[in-house]
Amino acid sequence: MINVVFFAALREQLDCDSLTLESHELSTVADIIKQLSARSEQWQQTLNNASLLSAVNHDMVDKSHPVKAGDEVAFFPPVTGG
Amino acid sequence: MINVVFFAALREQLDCDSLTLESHELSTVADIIKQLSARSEQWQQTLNNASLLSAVNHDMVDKSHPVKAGDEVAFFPPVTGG
Amino acid sequence: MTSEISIQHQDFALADEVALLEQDNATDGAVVTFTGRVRNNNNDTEVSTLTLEHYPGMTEKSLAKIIATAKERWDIGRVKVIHRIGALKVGEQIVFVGVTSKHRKDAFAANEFIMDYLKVQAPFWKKEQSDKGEQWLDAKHSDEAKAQQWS
Amino acid sequence: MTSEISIQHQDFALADEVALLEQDNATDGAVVTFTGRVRNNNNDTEVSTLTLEHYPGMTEKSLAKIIATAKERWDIGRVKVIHRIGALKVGEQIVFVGVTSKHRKDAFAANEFIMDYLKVQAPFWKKEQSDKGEQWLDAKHSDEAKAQQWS
Repeated sequence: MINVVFFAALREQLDCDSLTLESHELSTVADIIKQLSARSEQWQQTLNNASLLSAVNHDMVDKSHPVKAGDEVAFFPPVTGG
Repeated sequence: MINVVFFAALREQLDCDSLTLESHELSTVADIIKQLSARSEQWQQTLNNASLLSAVNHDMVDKSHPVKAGDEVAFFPPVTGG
Repeated sequence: MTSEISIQHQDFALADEVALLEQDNATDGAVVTFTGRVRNNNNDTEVSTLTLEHYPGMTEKSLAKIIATAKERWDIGRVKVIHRIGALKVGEQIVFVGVTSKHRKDAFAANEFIMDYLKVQAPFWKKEQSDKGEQWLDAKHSDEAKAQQWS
Repeated sequence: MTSEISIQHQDFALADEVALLEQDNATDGAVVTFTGRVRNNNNDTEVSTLTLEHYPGMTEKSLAKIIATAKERWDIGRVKVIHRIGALKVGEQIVFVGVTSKHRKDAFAANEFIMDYLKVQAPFWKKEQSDKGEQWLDAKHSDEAKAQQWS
């Protein structure tokens, strides 16, 4: 299983804090985006925003980064702290 | 009259906080250095140190800077505050 | 030793943080601090409150990496980073970065570096409540450009 | 308004100074401070006390010029410079520079600029009492070079 979490504007747009995916058939972050984009127009649009950022196990990564069972994958907009 | 003041190591080397000079015949800071240098070997040496700094009326100036009656002229070593 | 990173709801006291940085630390003559507060306006919008969200776990990890990089690049002593979360009113403190060093140049550079990277890498998000309603703030391209100047 | 420059024997409290910089100042979100303290050693000499001498009148004038130049170069709000004189022990605070701004970059740059110019233009001199006796400190060429980088 892969745990997927969402933050800030993304969380609100998707109306979802987190969800769990079966890990087989998912080998990269991009695979997760592709699978979730099939859910609805809203998911398609939100997860394919050019500014979307992603992290695997708390490290910022590119969409090509591998994922495996037990990973925590996060999606969020550009950060605005400080 | 021109008021001349000395600070820090210079003041200690010359054993003098301040002195007053007649202003006629003194047209630049360099003239003051020349006149005071005639006092002794110690004054000659101290006032002709390459790192000597000078100020006229609280502004850092070059040795060619003009002086006139009523001015306060200061001599001191490179500053070490902060 | 106290932790270098604190993500907290409660306010902090600058004097207490600096006292901890200086305690039993007679070798570091320079202390540079940055404090960020909620401004009363942003692009001509009258701000009343900011709400800060973060990604627990990743926040601490990203800040630890930024601090480790700063320690590699500069000769610095102690570092403290505090970032508040939750609802903050105008004038309230949001973020503190404190750095000590033997050399003021290193303390200034490391502190600014940590702030610049915190701005673009640490997972915090600000939602603004203003006279124009509520909205998530956009990231600034200038922040991205500023962080890239260090590389 | 309180004065931007204070040359004083007595110690100062960082928290009080920053509170004054921030008071009724909701526009400046960034506050950068520099604090310099007496280190316990200098070129492998164990320092016990520093004695700070200055040139009254010129000190204030030179600091006012440095602050005015910083305000021309950067978009900054309030500035405070405190420099202590007299005998100071290891660990004691010597100098404080505080700058507020809407932009952290300006607050960092102006603060470092003020410190760099204070180091080479403000008429203060340090005499060191150490295990090797008493001596006036030499100016550092690196300080001169650092100040020139701003021009």
